Amino acid sequence: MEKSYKAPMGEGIYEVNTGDWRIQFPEMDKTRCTECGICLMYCPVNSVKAGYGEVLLKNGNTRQGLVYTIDLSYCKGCGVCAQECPQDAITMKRENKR
Amino acid sequence: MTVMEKLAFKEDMISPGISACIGCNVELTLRTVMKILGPNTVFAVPPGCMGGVGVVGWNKQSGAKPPVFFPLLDNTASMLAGIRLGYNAQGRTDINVVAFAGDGATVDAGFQALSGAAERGDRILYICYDNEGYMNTGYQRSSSTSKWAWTSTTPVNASGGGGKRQHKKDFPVIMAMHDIPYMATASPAYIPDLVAKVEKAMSVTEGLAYIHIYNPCLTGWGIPSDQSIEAARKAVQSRYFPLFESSRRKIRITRKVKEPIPVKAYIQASKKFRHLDDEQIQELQELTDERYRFLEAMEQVSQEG
Amino acid sequence: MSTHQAAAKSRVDVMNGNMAAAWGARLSRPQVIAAYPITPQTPVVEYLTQFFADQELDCQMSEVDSEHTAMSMLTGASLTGVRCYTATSSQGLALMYEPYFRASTLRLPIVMNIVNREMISPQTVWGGPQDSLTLRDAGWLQIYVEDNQEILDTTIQAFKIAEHQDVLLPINVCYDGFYLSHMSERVEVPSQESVDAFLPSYHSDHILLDPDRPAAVDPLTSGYLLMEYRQKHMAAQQAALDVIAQVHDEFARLFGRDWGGLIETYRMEDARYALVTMGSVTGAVREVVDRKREAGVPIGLIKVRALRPFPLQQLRSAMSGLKGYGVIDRNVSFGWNTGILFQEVRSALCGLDEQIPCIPFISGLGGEDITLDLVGQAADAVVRNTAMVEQAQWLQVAHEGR
Amino acid sequence: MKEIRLHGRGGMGTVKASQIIVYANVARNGYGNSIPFFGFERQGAPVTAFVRLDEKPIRPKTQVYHPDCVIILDPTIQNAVDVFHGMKQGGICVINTPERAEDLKLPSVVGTAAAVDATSLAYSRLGKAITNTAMLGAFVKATGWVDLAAVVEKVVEFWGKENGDLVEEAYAETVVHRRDMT
Repeated sequence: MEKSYKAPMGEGIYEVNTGDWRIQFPEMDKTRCTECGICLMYCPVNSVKAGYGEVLLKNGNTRQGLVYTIDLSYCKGCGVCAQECPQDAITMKRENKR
Repeated sequence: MTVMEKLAFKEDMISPGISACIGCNVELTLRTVMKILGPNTVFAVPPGCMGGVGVVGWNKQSGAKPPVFFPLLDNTASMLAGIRLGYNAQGRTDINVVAFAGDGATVDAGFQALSGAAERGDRILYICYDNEGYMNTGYQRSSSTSKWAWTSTTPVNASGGGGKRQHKKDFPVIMAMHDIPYMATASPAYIPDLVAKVEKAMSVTEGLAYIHIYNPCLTGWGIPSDQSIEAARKAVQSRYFPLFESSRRKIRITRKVKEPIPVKAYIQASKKFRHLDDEQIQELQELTDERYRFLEAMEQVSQEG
Repeated sequence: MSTHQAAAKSRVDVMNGNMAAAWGARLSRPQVIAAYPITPQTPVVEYLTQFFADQELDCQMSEVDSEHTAMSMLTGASLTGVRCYTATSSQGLALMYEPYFRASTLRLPIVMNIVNREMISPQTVWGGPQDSLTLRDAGWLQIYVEDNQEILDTTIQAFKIAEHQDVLLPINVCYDGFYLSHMSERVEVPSQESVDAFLPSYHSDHILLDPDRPAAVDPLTSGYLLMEYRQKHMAAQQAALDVIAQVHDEFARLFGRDWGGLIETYRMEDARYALVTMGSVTGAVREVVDRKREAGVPIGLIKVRALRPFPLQQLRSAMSGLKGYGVIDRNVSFGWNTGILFQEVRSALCGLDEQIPCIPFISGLGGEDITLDLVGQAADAVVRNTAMVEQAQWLQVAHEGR
Repeated sequence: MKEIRLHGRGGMGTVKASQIIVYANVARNGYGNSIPFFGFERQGAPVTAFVRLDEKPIRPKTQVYHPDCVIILDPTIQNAVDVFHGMKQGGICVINTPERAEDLKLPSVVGTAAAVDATSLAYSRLGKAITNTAMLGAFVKATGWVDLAAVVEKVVEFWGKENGDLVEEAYAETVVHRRDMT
């Protein structure tokens, strides 16, 4: 049952399924990605996630560091990540669910 | 923790799905700031874009994880000051008491409340996201709107005349001149700088800290969504919106722009300036140069003092 | 504590109404005070800041930039669950309108004395409850008092009424500017100990901003839910009828002073006529009622203390069967050509079977004196009258060339 | 019930004097109210205050229209205000004047005249012409309605011993003249 309040209060998280807004989506090309994190830094909706893992270096070696992936759940498809990526490792693709 | 680790691993304090416009850099700014502030925070979101998109919530649900509320358009600072007093009365001094307010609620209707809180030294952290007008309600002008800009209340006629007839209020300097312990400007294009400034502001224990963030509005200004960060960046690169900070009137430019791009290169990104002729653009260039010179002079005075 | 004990611990002093209000606030131990001075309320702020400077008042004190800020600050403070107090007058209340309304719709039990003063124009600083009466529908409780002792006693009661779990609404204790605010008279000041025994500390859990219990305050809300909150708010106003009476009775038992609760009736037991009043004029009406009684006129007095909530049933039962009444208003209701209290009383009496002849009087605007002579004229007119008079009769002394 | 009206000028402490009369009556377990006439108080402008004293609670909060006693803190105030307006027949007039009480030209309504040169007394003792405390001494002498000791105690509390002494000195100096009412 819905909670009853004497005064206007809100508890629990209200969310909009903004993933449905998307008409294009970002696709990350890991062969170009240097795991710099710019995409995470600028993603307005926090759709870029990070975890520790092996980062492939240009010389073929690897190092431990942050690796980035895109979670499209709430991605609105703005294209900021693709625009800001210094390696041009992200491209915007037409959303095929529409 | 590195900045990237903070951004990657600090909890997102805002609902994962809010109705901000696609690409909105205010949404980015809010999520970033709130990650740094963390859960021991009470924050005010007055009527404006972030209130409108659901950050305070809908019906009986909240749009954020920490306590959040709507102040009135014009009393954000005074409500927060009261919240601080309420916590003081209970001996709870570690809570961040924060405003995340648009320019309308800050430089126009809320100015008296903010100025009063600054003068009294009320211990609050006030963040203004400046998108140069009442962008939530259809792009009406504010005193923070740039000169000559189109807004729905400073319209442009068929022959290209019109636009706002007055210059943008130089609000960061006005706040610095309140002698508050911390004042900074910031930009969503310079996230590490923004994070550092929020952290400095959080550490202020005596008085009010103020951060003024310049957020180009994609919908209201006519900017493609993927240019969200680039537009903000050009405002800084052109010196139109300089990044600086001030503590008790000591001013320091935190990002010196040695070789600025022309203001024209910045304003070309926005449709709201599309009708400007060369003379008007030149006027904006001169104002920009003048304000930057003023800032440099202030910085120099501060260093001498 | 018994009445005897409480009375024994009080002290007798002489003070003006503003000092009585400041003492009422001080004894109630507010945790946050934010106030801005305005004539004739200014001394309240001066007294409280002096108490604070003398370390006799343990609270958070803020000397704010306006009344708008004062009420906004208390709205914020109250949302953290602490007891809050302020006072204002007239234009200050008008400036406060926006956060004033909201303090009630957020259900915040803030206590505010209103030192009643006219609204300009013409330019004036003198008395009249036009300021607070105009805001009677902003959701606050409003009680109007008659003398300085009643200011002090009711201000203490106000906290207990406002913070009652069935009420949780802000409250105004209103008193006439200058006539009470600047009039000095004998006042008994209860001991801190006896007030502490009467008034428990405030704990909020109906609305709260607390990182340990995260929640949003005032999300955007659709109409159906707004209607739900309004219904609850109105129910709380109605519940306050009982609470005001209960708290009043408890206070009377403990401190030995009885102000009548929602309304006070004076010599109404066998009265055929009545004068209805509010505020400081009431004392003069008592005097006139006594004189008329000596002359054999069966007239009594009804003093309305609670204007919000409106004591509908109490008025009906007090006034049923009367042959006539008059209402003395120190204010106007534009568009009705009467005072505001008259409209309220007449509406209440619509529920009676009979129509009682009545006269709306307007007197004492802008701090003009409502003299015993004028009240006497009103009494005489009520006794003579047999009609439902709908146009205000203006009572004033001649002022040729003043 | 006794009703008193005080006439002075802004800066003389007229309103404060009216409050002290009430204090003194409350000190003997009586009641009283003191009501300043609600004008803008400015230095030198005429100021009026009203006092009621009784043994039981006082209900009217109105101005006093028919005083039993008028206290005139500054003799020149008579040029600006009709200080005897509405006075009760046989009332008491307490006046600050260098003239002798029996020589005063007063309307026939006045039954008792009490005179003291409060300005000179205040000036020599305080170095300024603030006459309210001296006139309180004169008022007590003329009426006997409140106790001198209670007045002195309050005056000392507000303004110190010098003013308290002034009350007593003025009390001693005041000449009370009961007028032939034929």
